[in-house]
Amino acid sequence: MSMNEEKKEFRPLIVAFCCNWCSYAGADLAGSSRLSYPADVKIIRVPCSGRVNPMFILRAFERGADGVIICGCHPGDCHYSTGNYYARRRMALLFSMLEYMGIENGRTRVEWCSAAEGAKFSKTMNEFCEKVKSLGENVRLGDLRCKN
Amino acid sequence: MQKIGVFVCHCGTNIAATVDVKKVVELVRYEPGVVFADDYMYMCSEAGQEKIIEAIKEYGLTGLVICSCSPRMHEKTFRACAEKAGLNPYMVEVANIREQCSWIHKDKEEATKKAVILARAAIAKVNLNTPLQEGESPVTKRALVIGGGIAGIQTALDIADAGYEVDIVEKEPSIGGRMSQFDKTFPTLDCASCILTPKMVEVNQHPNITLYTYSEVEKVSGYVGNFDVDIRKKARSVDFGKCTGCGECQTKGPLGKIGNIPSEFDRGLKNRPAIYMPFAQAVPAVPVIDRENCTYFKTGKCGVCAKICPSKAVDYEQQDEIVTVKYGAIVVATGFDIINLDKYGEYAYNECPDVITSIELERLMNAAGPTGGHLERMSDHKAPKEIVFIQCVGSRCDDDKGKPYCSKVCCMYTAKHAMLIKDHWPDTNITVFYIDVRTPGKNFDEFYRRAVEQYHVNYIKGQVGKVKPQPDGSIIVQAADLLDGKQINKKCDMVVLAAAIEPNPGVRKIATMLTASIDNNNFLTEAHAKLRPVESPTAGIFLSGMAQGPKDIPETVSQAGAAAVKVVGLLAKDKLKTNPCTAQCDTLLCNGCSTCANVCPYGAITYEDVQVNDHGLRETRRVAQVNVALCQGCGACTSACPSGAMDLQGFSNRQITTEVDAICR
Amino acid sequence: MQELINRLKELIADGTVVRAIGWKKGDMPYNPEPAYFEKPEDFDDFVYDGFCGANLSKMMIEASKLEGKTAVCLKPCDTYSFNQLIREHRVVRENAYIIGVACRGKLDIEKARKEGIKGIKSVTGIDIEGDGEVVFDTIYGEKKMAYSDLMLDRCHVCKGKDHVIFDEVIGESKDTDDADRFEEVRKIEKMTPEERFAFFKSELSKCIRCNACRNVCPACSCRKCVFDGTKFDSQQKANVDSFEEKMFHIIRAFHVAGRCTDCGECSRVCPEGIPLHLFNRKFIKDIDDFYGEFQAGKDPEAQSPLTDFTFDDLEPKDAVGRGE
Amino acid sequence: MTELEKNIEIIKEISGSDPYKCMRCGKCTASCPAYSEMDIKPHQFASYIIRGDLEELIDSKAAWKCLSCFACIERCPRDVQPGKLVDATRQIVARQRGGDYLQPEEVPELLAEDLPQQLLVSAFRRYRR
Repeated sequence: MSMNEEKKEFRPLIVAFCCNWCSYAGADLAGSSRLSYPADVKIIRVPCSGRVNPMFILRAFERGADGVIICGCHPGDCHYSTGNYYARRRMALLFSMLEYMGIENGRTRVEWCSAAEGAKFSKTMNEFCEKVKSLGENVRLGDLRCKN
Repeated sequence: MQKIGVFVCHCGTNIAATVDVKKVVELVRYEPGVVFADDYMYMCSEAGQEKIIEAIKEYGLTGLVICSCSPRMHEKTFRACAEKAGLNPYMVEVANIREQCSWIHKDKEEATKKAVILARAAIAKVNLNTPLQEGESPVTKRALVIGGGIAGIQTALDIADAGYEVDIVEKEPSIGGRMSQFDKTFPTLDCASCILTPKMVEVNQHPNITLYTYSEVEKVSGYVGNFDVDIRKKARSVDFGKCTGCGECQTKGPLGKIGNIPSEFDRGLKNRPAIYMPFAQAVPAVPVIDRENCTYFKTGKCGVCAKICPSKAVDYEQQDEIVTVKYGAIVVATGFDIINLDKYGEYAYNECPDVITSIELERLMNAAGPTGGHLERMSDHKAPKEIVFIQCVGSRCDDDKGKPYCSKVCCMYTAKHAMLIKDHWPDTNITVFYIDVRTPGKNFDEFYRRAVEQYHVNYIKGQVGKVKPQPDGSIIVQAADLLDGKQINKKCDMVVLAAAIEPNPGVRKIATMLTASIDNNNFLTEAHAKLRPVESPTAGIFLSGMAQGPKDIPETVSQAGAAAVKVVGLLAKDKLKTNPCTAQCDTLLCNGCSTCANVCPYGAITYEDVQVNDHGLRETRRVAQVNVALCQGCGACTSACPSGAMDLQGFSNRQITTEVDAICR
Repeated sequence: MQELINRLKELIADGTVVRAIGWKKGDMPYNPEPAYFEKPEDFDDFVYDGFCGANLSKMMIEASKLEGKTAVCLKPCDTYSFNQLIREHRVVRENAYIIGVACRGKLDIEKARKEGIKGIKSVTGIDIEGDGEVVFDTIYGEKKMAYSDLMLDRCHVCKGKDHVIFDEVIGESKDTDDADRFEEVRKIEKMTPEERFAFFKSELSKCIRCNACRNVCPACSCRKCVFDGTKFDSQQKANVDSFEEKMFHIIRAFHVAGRCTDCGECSRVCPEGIPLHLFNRKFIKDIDDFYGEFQAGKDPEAQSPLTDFTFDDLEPKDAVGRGE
Repeated sequence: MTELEKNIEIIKEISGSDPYKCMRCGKCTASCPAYSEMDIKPHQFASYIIRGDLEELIDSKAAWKCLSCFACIERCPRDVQPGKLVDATRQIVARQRGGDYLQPEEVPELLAEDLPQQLLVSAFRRYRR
């Protein structure tokens, strides 16, 4: 027991892509409402969830991220009308592929979060962190070696 | 190599209390590209900006990273500051260490560590920033107001008075909205139509205002300053040019003046004929034929109204017409309705005709209403002697039946109703069951106290549990007096429910067309809850009235004026600066596959055959071209492009990749 | 085959086309190569038999830029790729004269090797018209195999014997579809995550980044691949870490998702025998499941599922964990 | 955590309701058919639990006079559902007392399918006292 306690707690590295109009503003609202979530989450601002290229997600995993979450406006509310619809299809396919390759599906997530949903943003990040934490370090994505 | 200056803001203690600002400065000082790093109490202040300007000049900075509050707050400020010092404003990046760091973390070490990482990501990004130039787009000097209630009317009048053309689209046959249904208005008890009708007439006569009644917005495209809107003018079946508004058609139809269709305006308390004006003061004073209920349209027989019309204005052949108009700005003033009470069985609204909503009461007390202003029970047409008002019916509910918010106006209109009833019929007893009485506002609490002190209205704290209609026609209201600690079974003969208000259900569709964001309760979201309350986050879209949130008439009128000023401020400009963060195509990489054009929401991508010199290979290629005036910078094309030819300025693939790398370092 | 040669010569002779794209004999009887044919004597080496599996549609990208029309021999499945290339404006329809060539399934020499057939001197029974066994004359004597046992896996899940675009068809094709296209994908989906991971790890470990899959793929037609460009700092270089092959294959499959016709060339050419089609086919299956059945290249007018949407599309969270 | 705090947590857990959401509207009390018998009124349950006056709740008549009619649960606009708090209080008492009055195997025979389960369990607790 004491051994375990001394062992350093695993802190996941989580990259969050947030669209400028809804979810980044939602994150701001979470901030101004002092609704905390773990410091493990680092947000990258993008204009729209449709801007999130699958390359970015894989890049994050390549560089050691343990989880990647994409947040956008709710369907129907995209600032650019349709960006989140395309993002939704892209991510559905990409996540399904990662799962197919044996990657834990809890490491990827898409959440729609409006500018008014600071509480939801915070809750989502807490949940996602907890989930990724329970999955542990991202060994598989880092270790799907091409040379044995 | 960039020469980057990093400025870390304390924001008083907002940041400094949780982030070791000095440590952040020390740790980012040696990041690639950084030549200067410093901290200051308030970076956004005059003095803070002065510090930045000095550093730019002294160190010849080519890029800035400001570690402060959200870029949504002060990115503009710092960009302007950079520009003052001769630096391209787009060489500035903001690391959000307040909303995303100091405000949500408690552990100082952890927050400091995160602040450093966020700063590093911003520094890495600035290293790849390039100077961008804003473009210009023209402004169509005409505004559209969606909704012709008091909010839309006031907004339109204010814009029109400022000298700009404005169109109102109203889906009902007449403008006037909810306010035209009211009897009197609080807190001064003016008659609603006495103060509204002149405004309606003014709208109709104003040379700068065009009215589209019985019309709906069908399609919206374009962007701030340059919207293209399709308006469907539903067939009125009455020729506008010929109709004199004499009203003959409404009086001599198959059922005479009575009609057999529940009047929407009178909330179904009265009937109307199929050809009708919603109310006598309707603007325009031109009736419409409700084709769904018209005998002629249903059976092909009748045609009485056409025969009796003295000016031969009835036209059964009229078709819907779609007009496309260009606008520079759009105001949403779609107003409200009250919630459906089907889920509240305990209040017996659907069961008993003498349980009514407050809007129905307005009609029952209105001299032009179904009873000619005589308050009577709908069941037996007797005057009620004991009336119970129930507050918060569906408001402040955290269940799946009602709305979580306070509807704001019910406390005041209930006091108004109570006093008006007591004024006219002093022997009526009135009991109000309330949870809280909320009367903030000028002369508001005095107004409510008057109901208690002068009119002896009986206010009881305690929500009603059940409304039980009795076989003898009376109603028993079961409630508890929480302050006196007793349960009450109050016998009465009329119950008035203060049903929660909700945004007009049609607003969702309109918001989607406008790409204006909307909250969980279908109220339109403001660009900033405090500082930009009449603007939508979507540029060129403005908010007026209840569509934005519950409010009373004085507030609605103030907000309508504020929205008008914002619109005028936009229309007064000849050109708008356009966002330079637009997509760009690398013609050497482009395959010409059209994938990007398929996902572009603005039709900003076209294809052209161009001559290229690809490392010595000269050929003609079909490549994508971006119209920067149309491109809004969403970047959908960049993620659709398989070859990476499409990129977004300001959020380029390399910039985002490098941010990812910096965070995952 | 002779009818095909005669027709091609005729088309060149009467000026309909300037050249033809077909197959010529390779160094071994089982590896013919794609080639251009212009002069009558070029056709001496022309071959079209069961081993001519290569999808020639991609060659039309470059051929489209040449002066005059080019005749191109396309098998039924290749015509889907050609349609897709038309949709993407990568080939010029007017510059191609499409000869739909007959097909009764294409052969996989690896299948013979697995049966222990080595030292092959010549092969018979692989003609397009025939229907007998395949006979290998090897230095160890004569070996026989049923034609269907020697077929590429992809031919067992053939899209059909009809050409979806052509100017003329020569010969009669046969249906070879006798297996479930998504069987392999389903098998993997049913594995535990650990098993799936182990499977792909062992397969991708073989990748040598030779780019054969990319070069042969008719959908991978970018002038410059993102993995060769500088836009994502992802240009081909010594791998920083082991992740890059995996990233390459996921992204490659993703970039062709909704555009891949499932021609199977990637797996056919992979020198390491990695079943690369399993990535593409997974995307095809998901697209079918999520957004309705879609066959790229069937209709050049159809919108690709990734550039399309509906309001009620499946949420990404519901796209995963479906097997749980 | 004190015993008291623990019990309050247990009440929240059993009832699944959050007493802090109560806005003191009194709709539960207005609806209560056992009003006159209840020494602590339904709307007061939330405040008793917030204050930590658990002893008083346990010793109250109200905890056992509640008919489990569900009117308050049905009508509560804040999803506090005082009836569930009452039932959770009973359960605390039952747990404190320990011992089984009914063997689990006996239960199915006593079940009537059209009765809500919670009503049934509440009734068991109520009438065996």
